[in-house]
Amino acid sequence: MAMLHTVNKSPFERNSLNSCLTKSKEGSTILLIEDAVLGALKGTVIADKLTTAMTTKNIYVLGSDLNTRGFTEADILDGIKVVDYSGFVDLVAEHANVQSWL
Amino acid sequence: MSDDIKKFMFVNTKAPYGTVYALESLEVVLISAAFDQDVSLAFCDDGVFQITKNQNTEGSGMKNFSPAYKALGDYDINKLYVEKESLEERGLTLDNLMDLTYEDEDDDWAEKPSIKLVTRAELADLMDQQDVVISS
Amino acid sequence: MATITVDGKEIEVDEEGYLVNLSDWFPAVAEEMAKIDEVELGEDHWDIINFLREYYEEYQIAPAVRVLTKAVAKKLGKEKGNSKYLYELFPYGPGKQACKFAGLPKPTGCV
Amino acid sequence: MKFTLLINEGPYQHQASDTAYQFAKAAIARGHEIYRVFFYNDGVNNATRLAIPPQDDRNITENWAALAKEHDMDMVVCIAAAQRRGMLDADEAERQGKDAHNIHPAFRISGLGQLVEGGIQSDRLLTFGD
Repeated sequence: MAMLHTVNKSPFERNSLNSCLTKSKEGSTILLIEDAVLGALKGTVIADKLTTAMTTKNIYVLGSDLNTRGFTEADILDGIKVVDYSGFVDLVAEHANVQSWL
Repeated sequence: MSDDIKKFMFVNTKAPYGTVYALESLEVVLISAAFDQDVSLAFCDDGVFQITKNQNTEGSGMKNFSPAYKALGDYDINKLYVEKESLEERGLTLDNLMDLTYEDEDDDWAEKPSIKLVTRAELADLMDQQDVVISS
Repeated sequence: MATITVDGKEIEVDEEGYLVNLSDWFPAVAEEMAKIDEVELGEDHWDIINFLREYYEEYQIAPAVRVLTKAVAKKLGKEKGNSKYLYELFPYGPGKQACKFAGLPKPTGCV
Repeated sequence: MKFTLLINEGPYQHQASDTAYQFAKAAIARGHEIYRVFFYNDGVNNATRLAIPPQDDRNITENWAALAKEHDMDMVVCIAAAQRRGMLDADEAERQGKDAHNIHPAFRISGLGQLVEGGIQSDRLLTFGD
């Protein structure tokens, strides 16, 4: 079982998504929560980086945090999957361990 | 599962003093030593600044907690992984870090370095092998 | 705030008898605290108190009891490096009572 | 599966406590057990019984307390972090000679060892912080 990483910072303000992308292994899963969901939007300066990351890693975003900030599934990059809190719980249960990039 | 020894890794990513995370994380680490688990520490990103030499807090009035890292060896915590790329990005080398050592019980108490320089890829592998990762 | 009187000086202590200001410590403070706790300080007590003060000076933390016993065993001999011996010297525990006499911060009771 | 949750931020200032709360509710609904919720760093402030949030906003402390009561959840506040920040229960207030205490009865004060023990006893330990 691979590892689950969570990130909760906007990548436009803090570096933790970058840290997570460079320090996670291929085949691992990254879940964007809280302000980090803003990094999933289309047309941003980090969109290419995420698209590249998606070729080797699974990227998810917490839907309720996206909605809370005024966005929906239609606004995010293709290939990023949306989960609700139940899906968050399942991701934690399915992966061998979890690391929160704070 | 509860009888097995688990692998705990404390991942330090933040600089000390600006926020309390480094100090309070070290407090957890010292307590974790009492539970006879397989404990290691990682220092990456700004976390490498936690163990720099010559910290002097006289002017800021804060408590200088850097000497406590030198006690980790006494607590049998002697796996301190420092990420090479994080050091380089910040213009640092191992010479900027404190000399952190432990005495090897199985080798006639020889003093050995606790710090191990690892690449980003090696650190990713180490994290992947843990049961519990507590980062701050 | 409670105080104890040592050599004619009033020294502030908290509810449990620990120093409020660690810089107030001098050897007679330990003697007075021990008198209050009905412990008579001998050379063996002072070995431990001095060890604790040196440890704190170097590392800025009070050692865990396990670390203390190991270090005492190494420095003062195996017969002294066990918790039974330390509890005989300091009936309320080396972590709490010896640290109090030595003028170290009060343990927060973390484990 | 058993989860231990570590919460490192206070209420309202940061979303961490809200996220952890929603996670805990969803995990329980999914049939998992929350073995322990451990409050550390400024997270200890989630345990205050004296906060008065506006009526049209959520009451984070009461939400946690209600969830804990309903599911018999163990909520632990780190004693060292709590003492630093002026969070005391009645016993601690008496022991320390303070004239007030502020910890909600749904929470208990204990040592950092409870976090490590939570990590040992649970299948997953999850950190919510900044």
